[in-house]
Amino acid sequence: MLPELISLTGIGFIASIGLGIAAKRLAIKEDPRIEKILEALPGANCGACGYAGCSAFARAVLAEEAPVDGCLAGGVSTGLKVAEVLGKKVEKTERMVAVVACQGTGTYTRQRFIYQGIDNCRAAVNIGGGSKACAYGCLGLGSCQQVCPFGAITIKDALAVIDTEACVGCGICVDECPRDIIHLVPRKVSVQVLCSSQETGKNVRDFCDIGCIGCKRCEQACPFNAITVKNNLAVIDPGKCTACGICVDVCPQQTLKALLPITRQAEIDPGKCISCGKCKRVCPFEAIFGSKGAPYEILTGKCRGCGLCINQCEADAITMTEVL
Amino acid sequence: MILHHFPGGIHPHDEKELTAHLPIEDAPIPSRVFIPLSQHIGPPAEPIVKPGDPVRVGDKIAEARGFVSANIHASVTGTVRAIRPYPHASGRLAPAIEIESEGEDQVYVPTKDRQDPLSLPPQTLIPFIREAGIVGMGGATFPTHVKLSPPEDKSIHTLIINGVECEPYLTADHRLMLEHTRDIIEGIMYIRYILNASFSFVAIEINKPDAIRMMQNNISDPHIRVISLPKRYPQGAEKQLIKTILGQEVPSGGGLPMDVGAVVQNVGTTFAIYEAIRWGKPLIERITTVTGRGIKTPKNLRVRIGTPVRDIIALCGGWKEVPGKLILGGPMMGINQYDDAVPVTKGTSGVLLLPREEVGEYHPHTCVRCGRCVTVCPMGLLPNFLGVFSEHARFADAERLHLLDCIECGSCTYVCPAKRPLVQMIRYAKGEVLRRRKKVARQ
Amino acid sequence: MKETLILSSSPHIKSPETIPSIMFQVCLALLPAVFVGIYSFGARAAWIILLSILSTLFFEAAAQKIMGRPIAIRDGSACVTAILLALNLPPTVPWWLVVIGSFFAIIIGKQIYGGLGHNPFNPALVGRVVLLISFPAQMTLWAFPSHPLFSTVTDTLSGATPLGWAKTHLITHGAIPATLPFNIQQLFIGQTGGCIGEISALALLIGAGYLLWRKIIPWIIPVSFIATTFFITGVFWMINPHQYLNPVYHLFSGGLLLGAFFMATDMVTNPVTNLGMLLFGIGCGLLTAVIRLFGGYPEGVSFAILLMNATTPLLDRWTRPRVFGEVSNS
Amino acid sequence: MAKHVTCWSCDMGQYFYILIGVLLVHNFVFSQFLGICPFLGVSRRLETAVGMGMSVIFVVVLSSVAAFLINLWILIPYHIEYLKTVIFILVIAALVQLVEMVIQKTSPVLYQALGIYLPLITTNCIVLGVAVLITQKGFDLLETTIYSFGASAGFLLALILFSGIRERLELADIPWSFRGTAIALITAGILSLSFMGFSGLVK
Repeated sequence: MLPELISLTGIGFIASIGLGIAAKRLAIKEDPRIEKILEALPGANCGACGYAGCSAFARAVLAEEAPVDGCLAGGVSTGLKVAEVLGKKVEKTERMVAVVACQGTGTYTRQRFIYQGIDNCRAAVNIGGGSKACAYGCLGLGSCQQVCPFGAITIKDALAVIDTEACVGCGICVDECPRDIIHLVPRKVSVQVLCSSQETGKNVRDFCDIGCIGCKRCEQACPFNAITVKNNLAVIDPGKCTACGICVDVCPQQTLKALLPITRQAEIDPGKCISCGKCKRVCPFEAIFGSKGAPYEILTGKCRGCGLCINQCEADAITMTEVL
Repeated sequence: MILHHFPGGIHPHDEKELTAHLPIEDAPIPSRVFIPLSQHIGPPAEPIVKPGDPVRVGDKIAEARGFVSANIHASVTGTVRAIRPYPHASGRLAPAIEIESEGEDQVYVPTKDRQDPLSLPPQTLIPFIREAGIVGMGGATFPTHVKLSPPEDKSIHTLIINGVECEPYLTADHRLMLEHTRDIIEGIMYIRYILNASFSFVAIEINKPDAIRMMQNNISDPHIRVISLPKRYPQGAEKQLIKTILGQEVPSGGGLPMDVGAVVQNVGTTFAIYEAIRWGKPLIERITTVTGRGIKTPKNLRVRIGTPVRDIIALCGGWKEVPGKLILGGPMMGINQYDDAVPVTKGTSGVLLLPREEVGEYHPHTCVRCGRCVTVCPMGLLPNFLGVFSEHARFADAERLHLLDCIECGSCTYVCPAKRPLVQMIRYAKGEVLRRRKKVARQ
Repeated sequence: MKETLILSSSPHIKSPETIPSIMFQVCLALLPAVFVGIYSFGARAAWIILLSILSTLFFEAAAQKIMGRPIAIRDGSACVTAILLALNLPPTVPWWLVVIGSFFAIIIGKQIYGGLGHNPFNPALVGRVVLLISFPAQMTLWAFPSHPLFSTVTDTLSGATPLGWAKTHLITHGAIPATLPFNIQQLFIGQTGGCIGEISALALLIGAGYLLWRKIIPWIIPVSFIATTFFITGVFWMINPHQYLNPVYHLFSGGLLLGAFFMATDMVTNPVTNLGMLLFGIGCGLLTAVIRLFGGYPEGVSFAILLMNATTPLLDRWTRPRVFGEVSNS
Repeated sequence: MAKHVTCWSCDMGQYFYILIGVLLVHNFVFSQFLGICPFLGVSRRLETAVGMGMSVIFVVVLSSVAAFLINLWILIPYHIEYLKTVIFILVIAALVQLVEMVIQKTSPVLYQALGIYLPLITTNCIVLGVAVLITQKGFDLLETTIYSFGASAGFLLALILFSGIRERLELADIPWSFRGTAIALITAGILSLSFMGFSGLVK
């Protein structure tokens, strides 16, 4: 019994002393918080933050080179977690989403030649400027799809389509697109011009069935003056747009599309309503009904939350609510 | 003379019998020319005419902008109609000067007659070349006056006149050497004089024995030697040509021929230099070979710069078969076009029409690692790995394999049994590497 | 409307050589060996080769179908694998062995890696080695050639290959036999026991000559492979001719020629650089000689090539050719 | 069991056989199937594979020698061989800790590359396997050193070969269901088959 005890404890003792000395002599300081930050990050190593992977970003955050909410993939929640590790506060960042400003699928847009080469937009654009007849259109060979770390992009009928749910707004595709037709926009209800062509309307009609022809109907129809046509292309001022969707209805080419389903709706407080009827007159969607003498009401199915009625109401009886 | 050996190379069928025996014909003056402002490496020239201006053939209509740039001259007499974006050989729209010509019969009348340019100081000859807007006419379109003004610290001992014309199908240089032998030799004397080069070589591939004979018979100067080179593509590439003749390799990673004391000039450029110095003639026309099995009657033509290819095709009888590819330049390095409105430029050595049946097939396979591309690469690269790395966006790995040294000669793609578009993959990877570098530099 | 043109990156002309044309020519070059095999071993050999081709094509098509990829059995690579596998089997093997072999060759050896071009190991050899290790009894049941064409093999005996015979003798008697059962001439034309395709050196050399002439295979690998084996076996033969076989005997017996010309040269699994190929060949030769001379197996070609297949990525990495202009001349 | 050999060349031959035997014929990874975990884990890149292999060589040789000495001086004299496993593991664990600290101090790059695999050496069965085998086979000190070096060099060889193939597989179009460890195991299987060609090389 004794030899066993002595040998086991003896060897253990010697080893522990050796290791203890080594630990002292060879000690390396590493911030334990790096590990904690790494845990908070999504770990996709997408590089959207501008650093080589999550680990590098964690180090940069610690060194105060990168903001705590610098992780675009993780969004606000990750930023909060990282801030918690460091005991900092985080300013709220707006969640972005990528939009392809082109709808020129193979069905809608013609080809000007037969392309033989690799499936890569950046390579293809150097061969005769790309085979799509529109010099502004999506080449549809999937360079953005290949670089998207979140699998949010698919190519359908020679057109890049972004899954708004999967997209985190990292912007890698924006950088990759040789046509520069992918944009980052705030992730909220808005109307987008899904065309980038600056060709004249006649030319656009020649090669594309769905492109902006610069007809200015949207410009005239917009009650908020949010749309201007520049270089034969409609441009929406996001500050003015209320996503009412009137322009979407008037566009003859179906170029304008709403980004997300409408989530806002007006509500009339029957107690405050003075029954003046101004709101009903201004509503472009006939979503308000009622007659003088009684409080007006909103037709839930028709209201698009444009907010025109709010400005008209003298009694402050109308408010916007989020419906989900 | 001992010839040195460059690695790799291929032996495609040279197809020159279509046009090699045909004398150069003058193409008729087109009704309209579209002269691109960008016909050279470097920034486009600055137009100095406006719509409505009358111009005479040989008038300067656009001025070089920046150091590496070249003047542009009117190739016909007529009226400037517009300066507007027009199809360009690069495949995109690029600004061009549109001139409506008046009259069919327009001959360029020499403005100068310098009987003995060699009596002038050598440096005074360079402005004549710059004024004439001469660029490398083998296809590289590098402004010639820049190439002939090496920095002080580089001494040039060897001038190589490139009459190799290793691209299949093309015979423009071949015909030029046969029909303007004395003029080219005169041009060689001028260039040699400018560079103060001790040795001059005229390099011609063995498949042009008549041109070799013609040159040999007409050269009296013992310092100019005609060298017949074995037939191997890309024998006419600058670096490979220097290696073959001098045995020296232009350094990898951005080295230039002048680093080994050599300057290479194409015979077409040499002829243009002769005309510029002797007669003061600007570069308004060039010899181009219209060939391929897609054209009815192949020809060697002297065409005015800016002539739409459409006119040239019509002149040669039009398409013979179902159109496949329309290529400006040779089949190995030429750029193909989707629009036959594109005009001839200073670098258009050929107009090649290939029928659909020759080029319609495109079924690339994954790399089977046969190694044929490695064997034929004249730069000693590993194109198979470069291609695979490009496919997988592993650009740093590709760069480590000397991606940027690729001269895009196309030998690898020619031999690939899997029919992989290796040149395109490599070119794409190159672009990405440079883009990333720029991005890093910006940060 | 004009006719639409085709646009691609340069170059615009391509050599006529394609993967199917290469594979077809390899099959063509194997025909002499196939004929000798059928001539020597009768209808059974023909049946094995046919079965191998059928089952290989079936597995290839089935795998591609299951993976949802285009069915590419027409590229001929499966056919080459099938013939090579069959030529590497003894003429006595039962039919199910052939099917198992082709399953491992195509599915495990190739399709699982993504198909032609991605497999790190020669598929035919994967199939053969699996069979050799899993079914040693069936894989070493040899037959002497019984010449009447299209007869069925009846007389089978164990250890009838020249190399196997010598090795058995060496183990039991401590020396190789003084008189060998076959002379060099018999080995050369194929009057010997062995796998269907390996018996006739002449037939293999005819096929190899064709491939070398058409530049389908590089000469470096077979030459360095054979030369190394010849050299090493020669050295040991000179040291002790009682214990080690004559190098010429080594050269013409067993699968050396078949392996060196047709399997080590499988382009997917060997290096792409010249130096790499040289080292690859030398490595194959060295391992073959070591296994033949000292190992437990009488024949080492298959193992040697498979082992060297494993080194291919490293050889490619370490033997990059000098890039033009890389060495500073100053 | 001590050996009494006088012939120098026979001696060398003996050592050579031990080395070749454990390096190729009885390669720990390919024919004894030990150390598969780090073999699969650290063979993605050639550089890390070499680093891992080298540290394994270091640890194995060191721990085998230590095990040999402990066996000779402590376990045998006191007849406590049955404690072999426990004591060897103790020694190995301590040694690996030491190596880890040394690497972390001397080569941060290597440390980053090896990452979580360094502690894995502790549980690398090769280390304990070699230590146990040398006591079973009755090697002397020199034989122990050679055997342990051969065993770990065989591990390095396997890692290097395998990492080369895996770097290539990374660019291969492998069917979705076989990516990663699946294809690695299949490849290892084929490699193992080819290593069987060495069988019989050393009796």
